[in-house]
Amino acid sequence: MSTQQQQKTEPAITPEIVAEHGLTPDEYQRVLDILGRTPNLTELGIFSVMWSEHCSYKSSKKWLKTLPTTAPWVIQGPGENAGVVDIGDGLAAVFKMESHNHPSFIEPYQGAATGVGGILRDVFTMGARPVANLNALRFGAPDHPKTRHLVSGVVAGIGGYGNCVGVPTVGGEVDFHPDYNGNILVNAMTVGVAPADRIFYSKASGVGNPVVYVGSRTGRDGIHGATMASAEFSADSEEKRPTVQVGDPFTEKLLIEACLELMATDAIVAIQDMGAAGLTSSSFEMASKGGLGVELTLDRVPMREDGMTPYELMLSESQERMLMVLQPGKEAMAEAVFRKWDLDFAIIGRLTDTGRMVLTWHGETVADLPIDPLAEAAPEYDRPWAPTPHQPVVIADDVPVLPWTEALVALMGGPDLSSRRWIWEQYDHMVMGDTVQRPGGDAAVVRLHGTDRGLAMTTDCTPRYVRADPVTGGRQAVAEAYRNLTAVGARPLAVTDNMNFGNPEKPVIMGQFVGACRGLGEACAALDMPVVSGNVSLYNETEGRAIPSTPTIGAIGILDDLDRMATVGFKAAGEAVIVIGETAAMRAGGGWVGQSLYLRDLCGREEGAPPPVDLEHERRVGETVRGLIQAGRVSACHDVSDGGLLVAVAEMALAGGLGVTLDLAPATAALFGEDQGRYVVTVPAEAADAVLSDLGDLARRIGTTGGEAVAIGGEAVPLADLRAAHEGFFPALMGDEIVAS
Amino acid sequence: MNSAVIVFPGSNCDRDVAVTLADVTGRAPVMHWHGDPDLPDDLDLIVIPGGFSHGDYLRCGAMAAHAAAMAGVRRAADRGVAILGICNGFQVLCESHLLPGALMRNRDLRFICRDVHLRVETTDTMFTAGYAPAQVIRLPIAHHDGNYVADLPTQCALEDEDRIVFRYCDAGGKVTETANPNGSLDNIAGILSESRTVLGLMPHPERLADPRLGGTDGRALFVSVMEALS
Amino acid sequence: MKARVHVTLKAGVLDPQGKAIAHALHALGFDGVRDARQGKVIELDLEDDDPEAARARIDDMCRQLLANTVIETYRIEL
Amino acid sequence: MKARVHVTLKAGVLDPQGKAIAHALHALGFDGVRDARQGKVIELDLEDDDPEAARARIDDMCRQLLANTVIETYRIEL
Ligand SMILES: Nc1ncnc2c1ncn2[C@@H]1O[C@H](COP(=O)(O)OP(=O)(O)O)[C@@H](O)[C@H]1O
Ligand SMILES: [Mg+2]
Repeated sequence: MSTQQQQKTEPAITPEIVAEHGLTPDEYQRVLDILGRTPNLTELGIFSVMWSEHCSYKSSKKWLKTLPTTAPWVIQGPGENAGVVDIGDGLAAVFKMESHNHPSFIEPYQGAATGVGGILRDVFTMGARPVANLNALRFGAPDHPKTRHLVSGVVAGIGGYGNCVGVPTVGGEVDFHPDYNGNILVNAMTVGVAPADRIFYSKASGVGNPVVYVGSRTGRDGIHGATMASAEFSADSEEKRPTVQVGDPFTEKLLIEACLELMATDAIVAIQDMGAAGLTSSSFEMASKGGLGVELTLDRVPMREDGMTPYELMLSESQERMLMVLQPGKEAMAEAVFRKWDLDFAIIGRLTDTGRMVLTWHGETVADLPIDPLAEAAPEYDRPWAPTPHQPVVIADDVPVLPWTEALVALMGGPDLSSRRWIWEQYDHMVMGDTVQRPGGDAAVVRLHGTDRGLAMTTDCTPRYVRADPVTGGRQAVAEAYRNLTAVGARPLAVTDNMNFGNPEKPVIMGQFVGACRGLGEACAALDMPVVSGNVSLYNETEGRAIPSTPTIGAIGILDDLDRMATVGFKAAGEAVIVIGETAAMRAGGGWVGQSLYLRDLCGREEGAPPPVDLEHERRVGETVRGLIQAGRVSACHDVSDGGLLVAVAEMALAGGLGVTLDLAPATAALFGEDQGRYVVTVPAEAADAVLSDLGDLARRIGTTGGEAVAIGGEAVPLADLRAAHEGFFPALMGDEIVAS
Repeated sequence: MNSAVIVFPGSNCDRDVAVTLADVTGRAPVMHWHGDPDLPDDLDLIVIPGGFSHGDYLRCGAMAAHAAAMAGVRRAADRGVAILGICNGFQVLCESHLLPGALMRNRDLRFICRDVHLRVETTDTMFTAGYAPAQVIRLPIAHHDGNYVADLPTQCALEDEDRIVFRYCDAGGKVTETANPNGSLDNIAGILSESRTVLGLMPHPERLADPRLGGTDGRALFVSVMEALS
Repeated sequence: MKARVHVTLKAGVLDPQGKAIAHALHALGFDGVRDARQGKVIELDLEDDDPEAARARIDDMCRQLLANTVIETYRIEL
Repeated sequence: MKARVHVTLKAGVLDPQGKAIAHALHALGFDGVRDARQGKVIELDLEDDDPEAARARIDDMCRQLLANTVIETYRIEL
């Protein structure tokens, strides 16, 4: 198609077209002010993606700015493709989490797969070799007609991509709740490792330097994906289906190897993956960060389909593509590397000093936009928000008492606490030969290749706490991540956050967001885990009903000596079982039942204030536990979270294949209350007294390992029964669901 | 002992097995690019590693079987050089007809990554001489297409010629249907060529060859080869 | 009664397998392969014997299970 | 020129995908599916225009790459 034809067929810009592009009349007026003329369709498309919620963070920016982001070990905080922290010995960990919620609901296999592909690119763009993937998943009720299909497709998609690329998927979390029925969450996290002094950034520099496109060809994939991720879901969203992208993990693997090979040279000035909003946001951001202009010759972009237009090229979300600025004269060498890996390579433009983005198509200018004004004028909203009303504290005595044996089996075999083996066995969690702690424990541990040190990693959030009290829930998500890292003996370093919320234009939802940010921020500050990267996904609603607010936290920590790593399972019979971290207030209160799984799943009451999180206490207990692990004084360690103390102990028993006799009164609130800031450890019998006397009031012995059951008083649940319930849930749910591929 | 690991686009256990080889033999293997037909001629062992060569598109191992380097592997095999195909490597060897049969999609259609028990069915090979006869070992599998099939004459030949090296079994060494993770014919997890110098297996011995990773049952395989060849 | 369902990717949807096949054919020296796409065929052996009823049922099967209508189209052959 | 290659499992080779499909159809309430088998179709877009020469070339492609003749058969459609 000739340029003229193409421009002739371009529609005139009407208010409808503006609205279809997700721009408000106000925002469109700003476009007119900046340009001093009417934009053409390509230009309008560029504005629409750059100013979408997804790319501009217009509703969330104000609050994200309040999060703590610095520490002496932070090399790069938010603002780049991923966060970077110094992990010693000249190495840096590079990590981030990102959502792919809407695409995964529409096409679970490809949606989840391309989510993994996208987050991997964010990490290797910065020069890091990806060493681990994690995923935090939220599905609707297990018995909802769509759930099985979604679980099957999402899990197969995550595995299909990660397994092929050869990066182990080592951890994550899964929740079910009916309020995710129409809007599931798929949050994917990648952790990579790079030499600390060879991190690559997206800031362009050097007027005249070539702008180079590498990777897969551009097709009409996911055009409008970024705007789709910013608009509320409606029942007719089925029609948006053809916009889902198909991932090609094989090409991604080649892209990783080729990029890392080129990164070992001095050819690259700046590099940026093409994620949401593809070529538009990658070129725009590189130029904008460098305070430069950019000129792109769009007809040089490698294309997969005939008849593509500049509009489509700029908005396509085809996967497995990267944009780079090279040192002059390095083009041939770079091209040879990409050709060796069978990847497309094209010089599509150059940097200029005009401060403008100029796009040409067969010799004609098809867009000409000022970069700084567009970036600076990006809308930023201070949306009205309403604080979340406080929930009453649920009185323990008001909660129905079920026999503890039945309650334990029901919880351990229920949707939220049952074993996730069915999921993680579909993920290659061992490839790369460094997985020291596989899925199933508190945090996964991946050895730093060729050393005796390890990175620990986890994802955590308890959405029912957040919904009931976003400040407490925000704190708790960080505190639980801190605890999971601590429980393996790691020193927590930093977090990435993935904020999944409903429609921010509703004050109640915005209030949840504001509260969660406050809680996260307080916890990150108190626990010395700055936020180094993150992602915001808003408008997670179906027919006006919002998901439970879900600020997922991904966190990493460092283990300086893998010989001093703790695991969950009981190790030997006759050892002392000790709970660490109970406060006098907890003892006096008898156990916090509000928002507990016991109350929700067994009594059908999702209510009350969530357990408070005392950050100072959290830190003190965490340091104590880490000290014990690092001193080699405990033989197993597990934090107490969902389900409470008895569930934690039962998980340790199952993991070790060894029973336990507890010296506790079988009081419901004490056994199943979800008071925070607690760990359970085991200590060899002869060393128990010393540990107890060292810890004083912070620790209490609650039992002894041994036997083949979890026993309290005269009653016992055989481990075999517990295991059958625990391992049985997922296979029973998913049994004959056909596998997506 | 001199070894080489063939690297295809999409191989992803190449480094893992190289680490094990370097550790066991004290000498790093040559990492040999798939497009190069000329393998070093002093090799004692060639490993075709796990992964997703060419994305496992079309059929696992089908495209890799035609790589230039595979011509070199074939020549080396004819000379009696030991060849070890692990997981995707096993699939490549079947597609190259260096081993008989084929590997199809797992019975339950899902990718499976877990430790399995294997019974050592023969120790009459340089790969398993270091194990005890009928020893039960634990190794990880991680595959989508490990369901071994072969026609009846092939199956009989494998059996009669003592060329079945590993079978999936339970912890006690019993070869049962429930211990079969992928539907493989006769619980077959690994087989030999007629010459007994080419071994293909689905489980990953290199993944449990380091105590830090939770076990060392795979290490004996590499030690056996090294002892047989040096 | 035998029936065949042909499932193919919609036009414009990336087909990594097809791409790889074309590439591999080229590498094997088969020139002149402009493009390759891979689809699947599902052969069903049905108890039905009324073609019209069967077609309607198979159409249901396709939409519910055999084809992923987000990215694939299907064609029924009786 | 367009060509289609149909690759199917040989009779007697157990087809896990087909079996799963039959099972899943049954679970969805579609009775009377006696059997299901899954095969592949590879659509080629070729520069050739002589059907006879093309057929011979495609036959080569099948034997070398597109089908695994240990377990599969193929049929070429021009
Ligand atoms: N989607 C998933 N992918 C991989 N591993 C998972 C997934 N969900 C849960 N797991 C693993 O299962 C174990 C239990 O998860 P969870 O109950 O969320 O742990 P915790 O309560 O300690 O945070 C962890 O090791 C976790 O990494
Ligand atoms: Mg935990």
